[in-house]
Amino acid sequence: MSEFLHQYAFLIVPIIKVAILVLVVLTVDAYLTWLERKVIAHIQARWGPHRVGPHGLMQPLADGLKFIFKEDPMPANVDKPAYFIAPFVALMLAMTSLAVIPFGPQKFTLWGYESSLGIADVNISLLVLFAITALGVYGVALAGWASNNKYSLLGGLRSSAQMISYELALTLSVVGVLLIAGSFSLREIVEQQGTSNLGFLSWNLLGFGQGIGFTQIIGFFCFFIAAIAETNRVPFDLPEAESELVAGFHTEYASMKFAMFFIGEYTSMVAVSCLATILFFGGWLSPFPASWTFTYYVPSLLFIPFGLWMIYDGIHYENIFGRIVLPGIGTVLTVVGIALILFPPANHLLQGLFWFVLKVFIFMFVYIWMRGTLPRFRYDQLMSFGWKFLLPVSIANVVLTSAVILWRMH
Amino acid sequence: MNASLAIFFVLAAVAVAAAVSLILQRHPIHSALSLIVVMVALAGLYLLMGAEFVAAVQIIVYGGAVMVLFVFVIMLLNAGEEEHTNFSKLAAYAGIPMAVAVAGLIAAAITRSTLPPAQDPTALTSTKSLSMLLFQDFVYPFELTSFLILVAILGAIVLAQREGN
Amino acid sequence: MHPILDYLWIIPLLPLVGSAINGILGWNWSKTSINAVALGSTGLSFLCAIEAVREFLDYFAQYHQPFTKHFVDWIVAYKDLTIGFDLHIDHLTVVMLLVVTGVGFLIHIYSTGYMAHEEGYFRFFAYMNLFMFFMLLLVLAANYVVLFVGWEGVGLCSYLLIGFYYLKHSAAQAGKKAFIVNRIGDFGFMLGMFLLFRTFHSLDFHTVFEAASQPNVAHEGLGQFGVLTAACLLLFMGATGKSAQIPLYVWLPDAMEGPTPVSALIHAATMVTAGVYVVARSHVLFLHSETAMYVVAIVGCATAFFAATIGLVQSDIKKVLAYSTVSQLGYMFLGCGVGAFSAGIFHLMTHAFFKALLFLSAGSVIHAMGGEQDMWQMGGLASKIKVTFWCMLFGTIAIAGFFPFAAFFSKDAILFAAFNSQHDGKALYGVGLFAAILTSFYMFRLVWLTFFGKNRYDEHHVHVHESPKNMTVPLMILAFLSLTGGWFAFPALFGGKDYFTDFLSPVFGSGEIAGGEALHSLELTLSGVAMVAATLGLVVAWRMYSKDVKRGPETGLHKLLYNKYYVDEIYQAAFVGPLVWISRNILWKAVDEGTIDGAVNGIGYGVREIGDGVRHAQSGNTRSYAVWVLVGAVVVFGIIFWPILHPALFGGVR
Amino acid sequence: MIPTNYYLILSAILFGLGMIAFVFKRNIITIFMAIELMLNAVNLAFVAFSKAFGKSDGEVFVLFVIVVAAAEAAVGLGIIILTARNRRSLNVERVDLLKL
Repeated sequence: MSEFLHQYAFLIVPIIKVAILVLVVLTVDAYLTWLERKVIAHIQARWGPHRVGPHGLMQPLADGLKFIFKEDPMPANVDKPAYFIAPFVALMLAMTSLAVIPFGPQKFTLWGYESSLGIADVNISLLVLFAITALGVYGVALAGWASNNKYSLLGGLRSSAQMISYELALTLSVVGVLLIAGSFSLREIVEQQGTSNLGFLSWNLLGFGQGIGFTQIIGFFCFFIAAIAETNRVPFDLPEAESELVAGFHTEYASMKFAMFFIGEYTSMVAVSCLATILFFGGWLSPFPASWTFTYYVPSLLFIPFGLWMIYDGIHYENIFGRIVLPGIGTVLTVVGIALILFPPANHLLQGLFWFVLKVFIFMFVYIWMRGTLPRFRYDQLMSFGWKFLLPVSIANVVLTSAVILWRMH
Repeated sequence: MNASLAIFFVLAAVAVAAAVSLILQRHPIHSALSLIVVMVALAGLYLLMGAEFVAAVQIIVYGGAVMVLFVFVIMLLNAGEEEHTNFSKLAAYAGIPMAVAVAGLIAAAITRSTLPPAQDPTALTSTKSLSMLLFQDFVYPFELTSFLILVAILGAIVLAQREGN
Repeated sequence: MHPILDYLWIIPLLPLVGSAINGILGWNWSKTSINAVALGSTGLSFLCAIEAVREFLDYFAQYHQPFTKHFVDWIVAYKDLTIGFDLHIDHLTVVMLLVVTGVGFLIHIYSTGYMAHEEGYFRFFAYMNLFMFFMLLLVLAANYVVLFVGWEGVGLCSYLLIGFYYLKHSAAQAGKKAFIVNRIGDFGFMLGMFLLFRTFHSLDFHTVFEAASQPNVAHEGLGQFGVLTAACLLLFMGATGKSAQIPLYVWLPDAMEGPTPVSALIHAATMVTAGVYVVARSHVLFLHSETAMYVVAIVGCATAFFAATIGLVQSDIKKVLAYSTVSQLGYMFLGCGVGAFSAGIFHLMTHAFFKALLFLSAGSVIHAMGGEQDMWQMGGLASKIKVTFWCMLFGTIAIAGFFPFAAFFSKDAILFAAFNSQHDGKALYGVGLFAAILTSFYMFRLVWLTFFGKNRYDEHHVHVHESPKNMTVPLMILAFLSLTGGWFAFPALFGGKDYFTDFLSPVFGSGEIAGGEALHSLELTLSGVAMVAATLGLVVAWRMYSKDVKRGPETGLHKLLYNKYYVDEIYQAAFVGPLVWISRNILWKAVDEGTIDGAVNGIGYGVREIGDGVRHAQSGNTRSYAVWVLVGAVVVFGIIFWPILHPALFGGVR
Repeated sequence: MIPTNYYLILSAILFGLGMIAFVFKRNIITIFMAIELMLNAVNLAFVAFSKAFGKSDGEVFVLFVIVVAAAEAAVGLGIIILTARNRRSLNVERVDLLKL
């Protein structure tokens, strides 16, 4: 048995990792929808979902069930192959894009097969990521074209145009980081940001303390805006602008296919957030200098109170969820917090993941926050902004960075 | 029959099949999709050969830009099924045989020729060395291509804008 | 130190420059400035000529050889064909040089008066200067090619000047006629040159004459003729063209359409004597071929007589002079033909003087009569235009050959030489003498018709007036010259030596037929006979024309003569007509339109038809283009991969 | 360890298919795609050669080819749009006036 494992570890381990990742990502996506609705509701002074389970925590489950059990109609005169493929393309590419993202510093060996946190650790991971995002447009475009519907077609057209336009800015905005890191490998990029003992100051965003580093704050803004546009989120969600195009490219989609688009969108949001974290915010690096050992307890200091609050909050509810689930989770969190304090190795193991997740979470929150706040662009504004502002600025950033690097090198 | 050979054959089969479907599909967008598949398969082959940068560029530029342009234009013109006219008798009768003949000639020439076997295809071409080559030995062609692109942009703009504005 | 000799090209160049300036810039200049340029250039070249002559005599005294200078290589074509732009001076050239520049200068002066009221004043002088340039080139040339350039050039100028009144149809025709007739002669001249080159592999006078003096060349090759005979006859053919001898004289009378100074300069004094000059220049060759000499003599003699007879009855004053020119040229050739080259040149010089004088006087008469040329419309002018009358009289006496005027000596020398020549000398002499009688007759007829008797013109329309000074002064000078021009030979009469012959002896030297001092009693006799003949002509003319005469009806011989023996008509019928017919029907219709145009148009049609056929290949259908590309690709790959393919293609596949 | 010839044969096949598509299809856009297909085949050959001879020049050439293809696509599609506007048809056989 075990020698079998050892022999085929190069297959088994990645499969396991993929399974875990998919599971986690799907859950995260589901609860992102919940989070989004909650946050926006509160921004708009509403309650948001709170019927299904405490704080409506069961809402994503309910939605999922609904998606699964809804009828899946095939509209007349659609281009069947394209119509069928499109959602898969969208979801698959979004998922794939996560495959090259390293979630943590650690490498661990399982059955004699060494692997890292993250599915694949290729040394041109960034290029691969861009390749995948480049293909991402097809999902939307095909869906819009295939469903043989004016609104969808317009949505598809818009999205393809928009994606082509902003992809340039997206790619160019990270060139600065590449120049500093001198590598396409995300892992190396992160590690290079941690070289000096300055904490968050040495992240690419600010770029202090690195040999040839230079602040990439311009690059970051270009990247973030372009990324939002790539993921068709507010304020760039013209492909699915409800007010103009009903639901844009996925007007004709229902049930699971629609869900795929949905999940795909959130997944790409996650991916982009991860990317932003890695490129500009030091990935899994803690914002504090490594010398400040006490900051190792920040996770537990977050977990323990949160867990206790959950236990306390849970007992208000007379139903099973309130009585059991919430307190249970609360207890687990508390215990983990305490455990981290007691067992430093475990703490050490968890640090990177913790900071990474935290940063990504913040990005997601910003996404939602923006959706809650910003109005939608007009189409021509979108285009002219992309071509006449974003692209030149990112190019200027590239020139500036390379100039500084050249100057620093000599 | 080691793994890389298997992968090669799979990818090659995919590429050829997609190319054939490009021919057989009646609707341009299906042809476009087939072509995208071909390109992805080729990118896979490049990876197999260890030319990872080329593979990435292949997908980014071809898959992500050129083909998107194609799809975009197809949508814009709302191109329908192509009609099978045969105004050119020459093309109707001599076309495909000629193409086959050319391909046959090339293939025959290849089978006849003796090339050095690929030296350790898994050896990655480091992006650094590639860029060294590109920016030192081939810098003038590189600049020329940039100029070419500029011209192409202007041309495209001039062509595509409607009369009047 | 010979400043001018070293830059001999300055002499011809000056008139060329003058011509260029006048021709290019002169179109809106005042007459004075045009005169300044034209006269300045010719006058300067006259002075240079005199200086050159002085220097040459000095040079000759030192080296006893003619002066030849090579300036630039002009044609270096074939391994032994190298022709330089070489100029050459010897005593013959000296004579020609002085005559050309001197007489030319005088006539230029005269023209300023004569042409004063003409259109295209600058054009006239540009042509005249150009003519001077070519004439000087002709006489200074040191090889046949440069000479030929001058030869053609004077032909061109003569054409231009004959056709000076190009709006006048007859003038234009006359110009064409002159040019074409000259072409025939030039054709012969060129053939002669080619033959000489083929024989001697050079065209330089010096080389050719050196080689020709070798005894062996005289009778080589070319059938029963010697090469030299053929060459000489061909050259002489050119001479007959240029110097208006039978059978090519027909252009000269028509050439009188040009302005009178032109007739004087070109068609009397200088150009027409070029033929004589060439014959004299090539005397070395001619002396080797008795046939050629004989032909020259015969032709000259015949022309002298023939033209004189025609001259008898012409009514146009200039026509009379024209025919007299032809006849005098005949005398010159007669002289050359019988071997008295110096006599021929001598007559050439004197003739240049008195014929120029006669023409200019005639021009003055015409000027006075306001353009009238018909002698029957004149008469009684002697009292009205005295200067012209006297000059004309001088000229007439001179040409008639009365003692002691120029022609007396020159013509005498020729006749004497003829008399002494072995080949039918007496016959030649007789004809020449008779021609002399006719000469004096028609000249005095001219005088009487023009100046005596009651005037036959309309007083009210014609205001007879003497010509201005710038015309009369050259007349007087020429009159003086035609009186004294012959006196070089004065002593010869009294047993002394003939200075002119003596002067030319370095050139002709032993070539001269030594009639010689031994027989000078005979010479005296002959001179006396000549005097008698001249007087006879005078008397007859006086008897016939002194009392006022009506223009009689033309009948019989008179009619024949008046119509110039119908030579023009005969030529028209014999040569021109057939030529035109051939040109129109064969060359034009068949060759040009049929063959050449046919070929051109045929190519055009062919191309269009082919294009029409191929056009369908370019259907504009992209797919067919693609297939064509593929066809090309198949071919190219087939060729490229052939080495490694052919086993595969021929079942070699294993 | 894959023989270079395999790649070359594959590239030849793809090229041939591209040519067939070029002469067989009528839709301008599809024909354009056929050209792209041929370019890809050539790229494959380039990379294969560069690997066979162990020099990266071939890959650089591939990059150039890709760039040129992109430029060509931009202009070509512009032309196609214009033609389609004026001719109301994408069938090459209907666009045979040798002018827009």
